[in-house]
Amino acid sequence: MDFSLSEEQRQLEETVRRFMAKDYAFEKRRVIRDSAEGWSREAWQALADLGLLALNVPEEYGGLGAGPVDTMVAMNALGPGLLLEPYLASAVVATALLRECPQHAGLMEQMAAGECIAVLAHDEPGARGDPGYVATRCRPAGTDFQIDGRKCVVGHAAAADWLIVSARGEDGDIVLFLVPLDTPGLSLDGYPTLDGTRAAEVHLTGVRLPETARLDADREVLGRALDIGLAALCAEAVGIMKAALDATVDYLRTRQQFGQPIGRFQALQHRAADMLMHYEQAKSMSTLAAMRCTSKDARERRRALSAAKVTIGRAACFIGQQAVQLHGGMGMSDELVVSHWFKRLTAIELMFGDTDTHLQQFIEISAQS
Amino acid sequence: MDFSLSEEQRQLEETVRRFMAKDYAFEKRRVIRDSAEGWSREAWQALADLGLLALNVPEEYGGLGAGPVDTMVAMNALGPGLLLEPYLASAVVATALLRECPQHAGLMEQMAAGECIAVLAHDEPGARGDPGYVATRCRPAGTDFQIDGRKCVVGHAAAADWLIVSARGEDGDIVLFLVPLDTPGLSLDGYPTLDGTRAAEVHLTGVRLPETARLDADREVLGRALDIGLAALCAEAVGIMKAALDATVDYLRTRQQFGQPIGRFQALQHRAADMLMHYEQAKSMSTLAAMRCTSKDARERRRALSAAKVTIGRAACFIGQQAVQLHGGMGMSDELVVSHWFKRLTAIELMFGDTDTHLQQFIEISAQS
Amino acid sequence: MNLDFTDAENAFREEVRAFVREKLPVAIRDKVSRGLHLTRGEHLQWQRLLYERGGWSGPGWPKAFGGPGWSPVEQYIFEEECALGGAPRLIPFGMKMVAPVIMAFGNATQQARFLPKILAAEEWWCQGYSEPGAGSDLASLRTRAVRKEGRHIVNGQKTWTTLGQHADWIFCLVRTDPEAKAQRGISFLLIDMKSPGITVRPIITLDGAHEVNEIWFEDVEVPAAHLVGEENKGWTCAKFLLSHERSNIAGIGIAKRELARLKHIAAAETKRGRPLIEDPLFAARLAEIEIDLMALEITNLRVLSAEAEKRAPGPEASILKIKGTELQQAISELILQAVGPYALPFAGAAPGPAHAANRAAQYLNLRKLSIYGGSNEIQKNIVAQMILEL
Amino acid sequence: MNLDFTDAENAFREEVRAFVREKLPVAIRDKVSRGLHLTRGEHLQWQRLLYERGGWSGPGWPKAFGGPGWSPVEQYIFEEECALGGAPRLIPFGMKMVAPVIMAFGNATQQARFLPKILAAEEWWCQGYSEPGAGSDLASLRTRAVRKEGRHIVNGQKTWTTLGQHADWIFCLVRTDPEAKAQRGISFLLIDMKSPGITVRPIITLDGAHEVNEIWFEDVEVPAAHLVGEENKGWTCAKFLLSHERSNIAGIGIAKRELARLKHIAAAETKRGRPLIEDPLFAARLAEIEIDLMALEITNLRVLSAEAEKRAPGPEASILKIKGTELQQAISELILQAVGPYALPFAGAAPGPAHAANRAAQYLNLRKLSIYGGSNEIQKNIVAQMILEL
Repeated sequence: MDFSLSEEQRQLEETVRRFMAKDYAFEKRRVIRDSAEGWSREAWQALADLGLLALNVPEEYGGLGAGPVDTMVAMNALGPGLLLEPYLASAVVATALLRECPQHAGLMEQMAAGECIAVLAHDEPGARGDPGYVATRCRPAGTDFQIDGRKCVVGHAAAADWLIVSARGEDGDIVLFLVPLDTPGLSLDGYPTLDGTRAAEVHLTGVRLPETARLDADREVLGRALDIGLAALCAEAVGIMKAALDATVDYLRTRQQFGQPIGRFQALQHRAADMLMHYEQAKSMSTLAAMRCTSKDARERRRALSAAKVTIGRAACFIGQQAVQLHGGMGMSDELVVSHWFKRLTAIELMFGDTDTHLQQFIEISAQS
Repeated sequence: MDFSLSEEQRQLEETVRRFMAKDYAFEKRRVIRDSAEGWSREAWQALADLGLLALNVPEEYGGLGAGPVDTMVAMNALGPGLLLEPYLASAVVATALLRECPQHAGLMEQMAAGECIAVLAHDEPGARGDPGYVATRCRPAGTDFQIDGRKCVVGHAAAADWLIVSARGEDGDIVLFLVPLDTPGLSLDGYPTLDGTRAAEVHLTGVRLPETARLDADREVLGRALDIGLAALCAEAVGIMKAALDATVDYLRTRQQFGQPIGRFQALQHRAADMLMHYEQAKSMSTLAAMRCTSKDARERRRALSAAKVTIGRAACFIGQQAVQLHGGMGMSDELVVSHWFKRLTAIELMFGDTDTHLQQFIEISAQS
Repeated sequence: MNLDFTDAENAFREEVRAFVREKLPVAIRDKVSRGLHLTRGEHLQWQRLLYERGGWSGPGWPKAFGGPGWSPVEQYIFEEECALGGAPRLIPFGMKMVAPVIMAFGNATQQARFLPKILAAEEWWCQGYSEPGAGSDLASLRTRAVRKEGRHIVNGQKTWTTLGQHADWIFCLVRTDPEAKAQRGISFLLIDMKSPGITVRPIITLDGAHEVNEIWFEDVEVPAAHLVGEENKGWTCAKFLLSHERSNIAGIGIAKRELARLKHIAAAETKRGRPLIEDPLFAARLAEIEIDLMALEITNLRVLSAEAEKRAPGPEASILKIKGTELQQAISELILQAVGPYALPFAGAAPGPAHAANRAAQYLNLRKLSIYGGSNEIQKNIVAQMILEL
Repeated sequence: MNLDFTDAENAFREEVRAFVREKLPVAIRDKVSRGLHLTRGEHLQWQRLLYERGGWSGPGWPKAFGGPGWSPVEQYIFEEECALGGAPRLIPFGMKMVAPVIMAFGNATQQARFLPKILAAEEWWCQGYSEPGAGSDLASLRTRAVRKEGRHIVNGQKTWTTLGQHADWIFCLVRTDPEAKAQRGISFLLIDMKSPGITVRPIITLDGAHEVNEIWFEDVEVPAAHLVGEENKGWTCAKFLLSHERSNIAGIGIAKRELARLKHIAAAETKRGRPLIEDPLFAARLAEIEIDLMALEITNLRVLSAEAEKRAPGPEASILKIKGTELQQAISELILQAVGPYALPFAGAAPGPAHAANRAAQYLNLRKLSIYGGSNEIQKNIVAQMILEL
């Protein structure tokens, strides 16, 4: 039993923290958010230069070959700065998928260098967090494949050079394709999302792809990558919760009403204590998620991850809402970062399956023996 | 819209309140509880003399012909004294049943006079609040009926002169029988329950009953009587909750810690406010239950009653637990009435179907259109 | 005891319902149903329609001032039917806040000058209570007014001023005696928003809306005639106002409408191939809210009924505020869950089903309910101290 | 970072598990499993068996005093395995409370006199902290001791003294300087329960049990040798004790055992002809508790691990106390719901299934968890003030 970080992990944490504080301050983020693209190639390149994009790339492909605990550390430290760039989507999820497909080592190397971005386009209307729900169809068309379907709320789709698209083959299996963004028949309908990032509906109409576009990855590989992504998302949430908790406690210490800091009022003290307890439980489960997300025992893995998402979803909701509540009117203002943390936490609750979805998954997995 | 009580209802309330305060004080109740029988014939007679046992008996049978609002008023005022006698069982539920069976007018008159007690023996192991669950069998045996089965946790069974036993006939319908307690084949296995009252397992083995013992009542009539009982139970709970809330607020005002009344601590103030809000919501739903429990529209009636039981179950749990919690160690003591209120509220939660059972019933009834 | 409305009340309900159905402009109803903010013109349009119906724009107003002279129960029915029919919430600052103060404390000139234009929706009012340093703790406010040649010269800052950008007038609590402590030395002023020295700065909230403002006062001159009540006795007006703004505070009508919306969405959305509303866990969460709302409706009617009998209305309104806002927030949260990932598109984007559009913004916006109008924590203090006497 | 126990720790766990399986008397295991109270003899029997195994009756004791010298993680594993194996909770008053105080503040004579008999389960200790007027607010205690001819004469009353009816000794906080304020002027005394002038009066609790007592002191003479630490400096001992009693405060092992019981009951009970555990709503309530317990186990291990590295243990224990007791209470509440109407029979009656017997009494009894050992409200104060520095 050892909960301490290694020296390397501590350095990683410090590196990310320093970068976010120095080069990704809240006002700078606002400028990036309001830009036409909604993200910054410059910031992305900076992340690459720091080696962060290579974190999850295996050493044999020129990466750092780090593990999920390192990812946890990085996501934790990235969280409070509310990064608008597709770190989770490209450097975690897509990388986790591609590293199981050796034929795409070259792409991973480009991604690690910040030269290109890949994003998984998997969710569909009606999926509601069920990773097995895929209605997009794939059928042979000569030596090619033809893909038809729709992917919804694909985060950072417009920022990507490649989409990794899931489709259901004629045999009912899920297959994955690497699709360049400029492929004929592929169109994006982009929009901002509540956390300040961008997403898009992805329409695939008669998209033709060669056999080489098909990834050597099945539903299992996809599931593992999503689980790694979920663990990383949990870690991001924990980082944000900590920041929101700290800011709230700080506000309680300084804001005066009725002649004293409002943090002297016992009801608010107890609320802050409840926030802390939610945070500690969430941190514990994020740690468990990181340790288990690469477990070969699928039952143990899925059970830990669903439990983690439930805990983190609850905590995110409570801490987000209470951070706003305890900041009073200030918590409602767009000017303070606290409302942006709240919005990202709200988005996280709805991503990768919501709290009730994972509660039910936990029940079902637990019932299997 | 009128939430006020009539002059008669106010008098009824005052009568009951005065009786409980004067003749049924907590120490007196303890003596009754610890007696061999666990209830007092003298107190029962006093209730009869006050006319309370005649409340629900129709005027044509010599009763007062009162309605469910009067019953609510009476139960409300009886609640805090934690009456050990079978008022709800005999004077409300059994009376509500029998008054739909004109052939038993004589029995009702005796009950109104306090001369005999009747109690419904309906619940069975496995029923879990489903009033339609009856495994006790009834089959013709010559001109008689033979009854075999088991009824569980029948409150006040040993105090009763008559049991009203439900059984399932060979055609699958539920039938009701009036069974003298000394009928051969009927045996009781009695015990105390957590609220200080007595109950029994009722075993029916080859019980033979004449045709005349069969009540002219079907499942519908039974359901209506149970609904009237449930509304009365809700009113009792509301009366207890009010007492527990008042006692707790009083304790908060007087108990000193850290140099001031503990009621000055904001966290405890807010807890007391939460208790009050639970109480007000419970009182509202108890009122609705009383107004709707005799409604001919079964859907409206069942929906209101299930909603009431959910609200009252939640409130009973919160107010009961918090009354103990805020009394600290004193709340755990058998000596103070507060722990006895808590125990009765706990018992009420488990009776007539628990909170989740009624939540699910509410969902099902609401889904019917 | 009787839980049913009287025949007269039911007839009144039908009358209101018919009016809303016939007169509420479709464009406004549609915006309300989509959770969008109305323009100034749309708000005024609806208020004028109500005004023309016989002073319905002032549901709480006595006939003496041109109102309909409704009982509390009639006001309740009116507001419920407006909400259920998809009408916008009446902007309370003129009609429910400053008007009762002018009726109770204003002189005849003030009543004649201001009340008719409020009722006729000719002048828009906003509220100058909160300050950066004085939110829940109003007594610590610092905007000051100095008397000079028959005028008050006002300097200071108000904040969280809802829809102040539309306002013609603002009513303000200002400190007129800097020596006096806490609630003493405060006066109640009516200030023309066109006065030189007033600056309105928008505050953008987390949902991206411009609903609240900062108002800055720099040597703003206010004629003495616009002081309501006595100088330095403004706290009397303030307390009076705070108790009056609380009618219909539970928002039962709005909660019912939004609950119906939630059911509609949950019936349309699917989970594992079945309507979401049939998912046992979701159905339970929904039923818990529905039951709580049933209870609150009766609790609200009980309070109204006590009010109608001239028994204490007062602090019970805090219970209605807490429970009512919690319910509205809980419904908006469950709507978010029901919509699922299509709740993420923001700022007008609507790539998903129509019912998904704008739901996240609404959820975010409604967090204000437990903060404004006296935070729910303050309301619990009131319940504990005023009702339970702790 | 590594969430797995080391091989050595796993081997240790197996060792404890085997010991409990082999040595725990069946009669005791059975009573624990039925939620019944043990006799004095049964408690001592189990403690002696542990003692004979190599001082395991003092899991937190260093080797120097005859204990096993375990690390915090080993102590955690030991207590978890004892709980899972159905062993009774070790009575903490001697072993976890007074002993660490005597080790830290007692003189050699006191250590030699008292510690061996605590470890060997030859003397039973109880706690004299709470008084009728001093519950959470210990500093206001009024039991006084006057020094006279080399002895302390003690007068006053202690209350909520758990299992005081079994005790040979009581450790007491008493006021030795009536002039001093609050925590000053308090001393820590060891008092022989056979001393003339001591009266033990049972307090019957809501579950019908005799678990706590009032202890009255009337001119009780205590030899000067039984003062621990300096006179009037007892608060130092008291604070030290309060922090030491908090090891294993989360009760993870007990919660796991009771959760398993809950699942067992829910699998045996039926609802609408299906096992209750398959009812979606019940399953959700159970899963919520199970997940919270998973999280708390890791939180507990995180705190232990920080403790082992000599980083702050302290106020984090309050989080474990709050969450741990809430979970145990939630489990007992869900057990009550699972059992259904057969939870009503009381006072030993068991007409229903065996798993139903005594569950209501246990639910009632466990309400104490959020009250004693510093109420959960006090714990939240500690979290807010000591951890969050509010």
